[in-house]
Amino acid sequence: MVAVIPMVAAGIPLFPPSASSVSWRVDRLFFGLCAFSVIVVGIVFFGNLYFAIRYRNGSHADRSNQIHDSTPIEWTWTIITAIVFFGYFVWGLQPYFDDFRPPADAMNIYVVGRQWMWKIEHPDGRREINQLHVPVGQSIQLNLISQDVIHSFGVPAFRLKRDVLPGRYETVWFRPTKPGTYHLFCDQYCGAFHSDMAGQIVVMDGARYQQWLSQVRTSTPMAREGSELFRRHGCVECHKPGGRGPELSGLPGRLVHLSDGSVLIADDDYIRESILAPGTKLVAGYPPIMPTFQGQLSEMQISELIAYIKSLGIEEQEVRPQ
Amino acid sequence: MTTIAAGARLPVARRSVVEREHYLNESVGVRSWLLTTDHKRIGILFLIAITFFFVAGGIAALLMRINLLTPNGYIVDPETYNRLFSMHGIMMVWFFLIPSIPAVLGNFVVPMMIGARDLAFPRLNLLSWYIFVLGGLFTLADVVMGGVDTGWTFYTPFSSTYSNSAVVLAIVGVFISGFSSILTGLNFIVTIHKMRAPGMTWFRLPLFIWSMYTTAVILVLASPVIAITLVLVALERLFHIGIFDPRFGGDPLLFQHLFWFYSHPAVYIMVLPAMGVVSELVACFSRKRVFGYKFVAFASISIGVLGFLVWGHHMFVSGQAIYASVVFSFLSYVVAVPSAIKVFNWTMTMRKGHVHFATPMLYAYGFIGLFTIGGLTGLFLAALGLDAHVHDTYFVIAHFHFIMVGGSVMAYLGGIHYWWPKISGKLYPEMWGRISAVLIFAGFNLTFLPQFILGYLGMPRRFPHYPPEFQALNVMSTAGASILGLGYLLPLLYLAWSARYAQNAPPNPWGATGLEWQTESPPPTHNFEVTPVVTEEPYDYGEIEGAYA
Amino acid sequence: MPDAHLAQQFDDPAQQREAAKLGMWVFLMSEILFFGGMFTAYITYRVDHPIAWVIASHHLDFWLGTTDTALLLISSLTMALAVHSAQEGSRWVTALFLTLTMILGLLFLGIKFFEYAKHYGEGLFPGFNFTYKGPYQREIFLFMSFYFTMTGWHAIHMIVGLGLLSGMLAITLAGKFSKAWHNPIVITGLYWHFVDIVWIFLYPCFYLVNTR
Amino acid sequence: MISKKTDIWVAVALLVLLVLTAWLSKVNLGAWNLAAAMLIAVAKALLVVIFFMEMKVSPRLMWLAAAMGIFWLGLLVGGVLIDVGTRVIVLPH
Repeated sequence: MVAVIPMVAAGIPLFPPSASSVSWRVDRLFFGLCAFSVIVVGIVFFGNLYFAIRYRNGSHADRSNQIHDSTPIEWTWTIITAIVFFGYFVWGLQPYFDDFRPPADAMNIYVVGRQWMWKIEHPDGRREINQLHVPVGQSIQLNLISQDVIHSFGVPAFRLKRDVLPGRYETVWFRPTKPGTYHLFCDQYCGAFHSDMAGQIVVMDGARYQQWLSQVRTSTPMAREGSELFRRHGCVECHKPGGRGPELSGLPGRLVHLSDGSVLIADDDYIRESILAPGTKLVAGYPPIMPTFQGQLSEMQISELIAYIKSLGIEEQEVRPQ
Repeated sequence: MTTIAAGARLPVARRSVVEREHYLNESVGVRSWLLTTDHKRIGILFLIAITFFFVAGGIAALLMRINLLTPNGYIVDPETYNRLFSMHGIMMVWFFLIPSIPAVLGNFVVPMMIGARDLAFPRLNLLSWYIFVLGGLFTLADVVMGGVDTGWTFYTPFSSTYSNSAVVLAIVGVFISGFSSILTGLNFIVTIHKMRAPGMTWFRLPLFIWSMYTTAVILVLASPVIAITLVLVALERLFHIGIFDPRFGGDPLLFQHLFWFYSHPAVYIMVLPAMGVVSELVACFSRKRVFGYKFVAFASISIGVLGFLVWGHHMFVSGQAIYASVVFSFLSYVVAVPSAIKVFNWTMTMRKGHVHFATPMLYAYGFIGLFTIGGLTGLFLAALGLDAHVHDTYFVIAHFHFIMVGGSVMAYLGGIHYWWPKISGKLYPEMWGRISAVLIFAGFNLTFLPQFILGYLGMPRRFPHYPPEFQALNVMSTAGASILGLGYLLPLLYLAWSARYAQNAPPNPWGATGLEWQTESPPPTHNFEVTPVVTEEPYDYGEIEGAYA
Repeated sequence: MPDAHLAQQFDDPAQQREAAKLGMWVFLMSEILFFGGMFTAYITYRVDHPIAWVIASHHLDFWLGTTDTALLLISSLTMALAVHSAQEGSRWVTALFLTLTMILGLLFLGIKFFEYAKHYGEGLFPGFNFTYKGPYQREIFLFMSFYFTMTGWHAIHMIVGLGLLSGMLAITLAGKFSKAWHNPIVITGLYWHFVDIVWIFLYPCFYLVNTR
Repeated sequence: MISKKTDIWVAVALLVLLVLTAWLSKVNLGAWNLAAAMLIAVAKALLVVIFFMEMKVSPRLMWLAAAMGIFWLGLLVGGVLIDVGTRVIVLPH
């Protein structure tokens, strides 16, 4: 185990942060089961090793009165195992029941999971995407529902996980105890960008939370969502300064020279058409490598992308999720 | 009965005998193989078929592990990665693990162990192989048509409505292979009930037969449920009949109930035969009767029955009612007890025995060690509070790979090496066998131990991209996977080599008890010249000083 | 001269007959679970939508369902009598009862496909022609999906059964069966009775849904 | 062996049960309708199994096979009902 020390020093995490009111109880149960496992593996390992060495073929150990059956021995280790297992079963119940009974003072937050994005809505109507800002010490009740397939709202730091079902609300609660930024994962496989559905839970102490509440200007939500889609679907890889795709900032209303020599003024329909069928009106001087997004983007998403592209031209210092 | 020591120090007695007629050379040519009704030949046909799928599934696994070298995917984009893990799952579960021990070793050895000339329905046995191959062809067709991206679990509503990959082809492949399982199970149940040699009472049966009987019962009772469930998903995809569709008031959990009602007993279909093989190996290589024969036998039966009561532990966090989760959690702890009993009994068997460290015994040790860890981590997942944290993370991946790869595949390889002299009539090179066993054990641990840590850190399963801080552990796991891949390649090579060039094997190279060792290696087509009569207890090694190895 | 029909792996005809019957019973075990999966889904939805199920059930023709059940019960009788006469070795009586069983089976399927056509016409065929607009539209869609799936699979099993019966009829007419060797008919009989039992449970589940 | 006469009587009993269950479904017995329909269906199934499938004269093994099939179906339905039956559904408003 000597190799572990440099690993830890090199910043390889070995244990998740413990940041919710329940997490220390789950960790205690985890270490309790680890202790039991070490004991059993120890018994089995050293038992096998000892018998293997002592009674290896050719050794002159005493092999008189071999016993083949011993009902008392069998029943003792059966009953002991059963009792210990029952103990761990009961111990396992307690953290689970905590999850199911949210305290009365919990702040209700609605989470809508949809293919490859978490839409989170605060009680005061503020909406966030893949981000949840919460004050430390405040109990939060999450009402989870999905718009399409089954997702799963998982926050390892809070030892929290609950599947998000289409057509039915699931409620789970947690109380963050340590400020910081923690991973939010989608834990139930939900399609192509299942792993991109990750986000952050930002736990802030009272003062910073109030400051966050006042300071953040809710930008035009459509553009905000559009920027998210722009990043998620990989448009940013090509359509960035010096990228393989044409520059998009300030595109609406600009003259565009097409590869077939014709010229047109870029408007919403042109943007929409080149998202769905990129080959039809190709910009001169660019290879036809853009994939079609037919069927991957809903109408609303396309209009959000268009709103985002429009907002690109006007104010550069848009507040983007980091 | 003199036992000739196997391994390098054997006095070379290359018999220049006129080739004795046995099941391999009795009739030659492709037709004789493709139309055989001999359970031994069908076992070999299954061996060839599942080895192909093992290699294919293994390649998919290696590609996945290479892709996880860097946080943002190293060689494949997310869609391809999703198809890789789906194919890895489907091929390994249905086309390698489930048929591995029952259809290969079971087909070959069960009739010989109980003194029968063949299985009860030989033609059904051949039909089972053809159905398996047909199902395999559909799965390969699915790969050609772009693969399926729903994972081997086919969760609805993603698989039935939102996935736009070749889901129906994959479902047809698995549906067809389900009937191959039912036919094999049916054959074993009837053979073990009706065709035992005179004197072979139930408590004189080798423990391998007990576990094969339990597995056969599970195969027959569980496979039809997955067949109908997948048919409903296919109907939903093709005709939108709304059974699993939440928009029509469909219950999203209903699929999970029907799926896991099959899939948890399926994991016992994979591990019970492995336990049977290990009981044989431990008894033979300790030259001693298995400790607590009746307890081990009834432990198999109780695992088979209790295995059907625990499927809800896959759905603790998926919105199952609290009361149901408590019941399933309790039953999951109850089903763990018989497995613990078996491990203790194997350990006690070695006490006061003559332990030999031949390759099969190394695989048995590997099984006992890794299965114990796998079983114990199952207790973590069965604890309700803990499952909320580790469900659907790499902790689960490490848990079931410890039991499937560390347990079933190790025991399968142990069984293949143990019965290889009987199957091929040749002795495999002992040194290479031990090297590959140790290599597989080392590679396996390096691959899956880091995944326990990753799992508790919260890294979800089926993630092509992951946060950067998990990279180091993933690199270690990929390193282990490459060693494991190499380790699996070795037996493929030297066993194939041995089938042609190695020394001829005597009837009983290991000095084992059991009817299959009382006939020639390789055995004649009808297994026994005269049906043996069984008079004494199984594993009666008595006080013979093991002159072997 | 060993019995011509005794397979080489068996020791005597009794063992072969018992093995064949046990084999069929084990196969029927798996068939119980196969239909069991659908019944479980049916029960789940009946627990979820009790009232809708009652209303949806009124769209099915009660009298056609009852006559179907009667036909299948009588076909079970003729099948049992066919097995008996096969055991007694009388060739023509067996052929007669086998034919009767097949006729009753075909009648059953005739009524069933007539019902399917009727529901298709009424626009109650989910997936193909579902134009029903009215209360509980979603639940009726589900009920009809179950109706077509479960009775459809039952019909497929009936068709397989008719295939087996025609095979048995051919062998009987060719005089191959005798008092000593008639296993295949017994096995076909077991299969046919099982298909009848599945219908015995399908009938109340779909046609007799009247209260919670 | 089960005689042909018994078979015919069993068939008559089955038809009587069919008429009974058909008639009972028209009578409003409240929750008992479901129970009655199921009981009669089980009775008909048992008649077919015991007499037509000659379970009466078959060895215990066949009984075990049939009983295991039904018992496992009970496990499946029972397990699912533990969840479905005790679920508190919060429907989206």
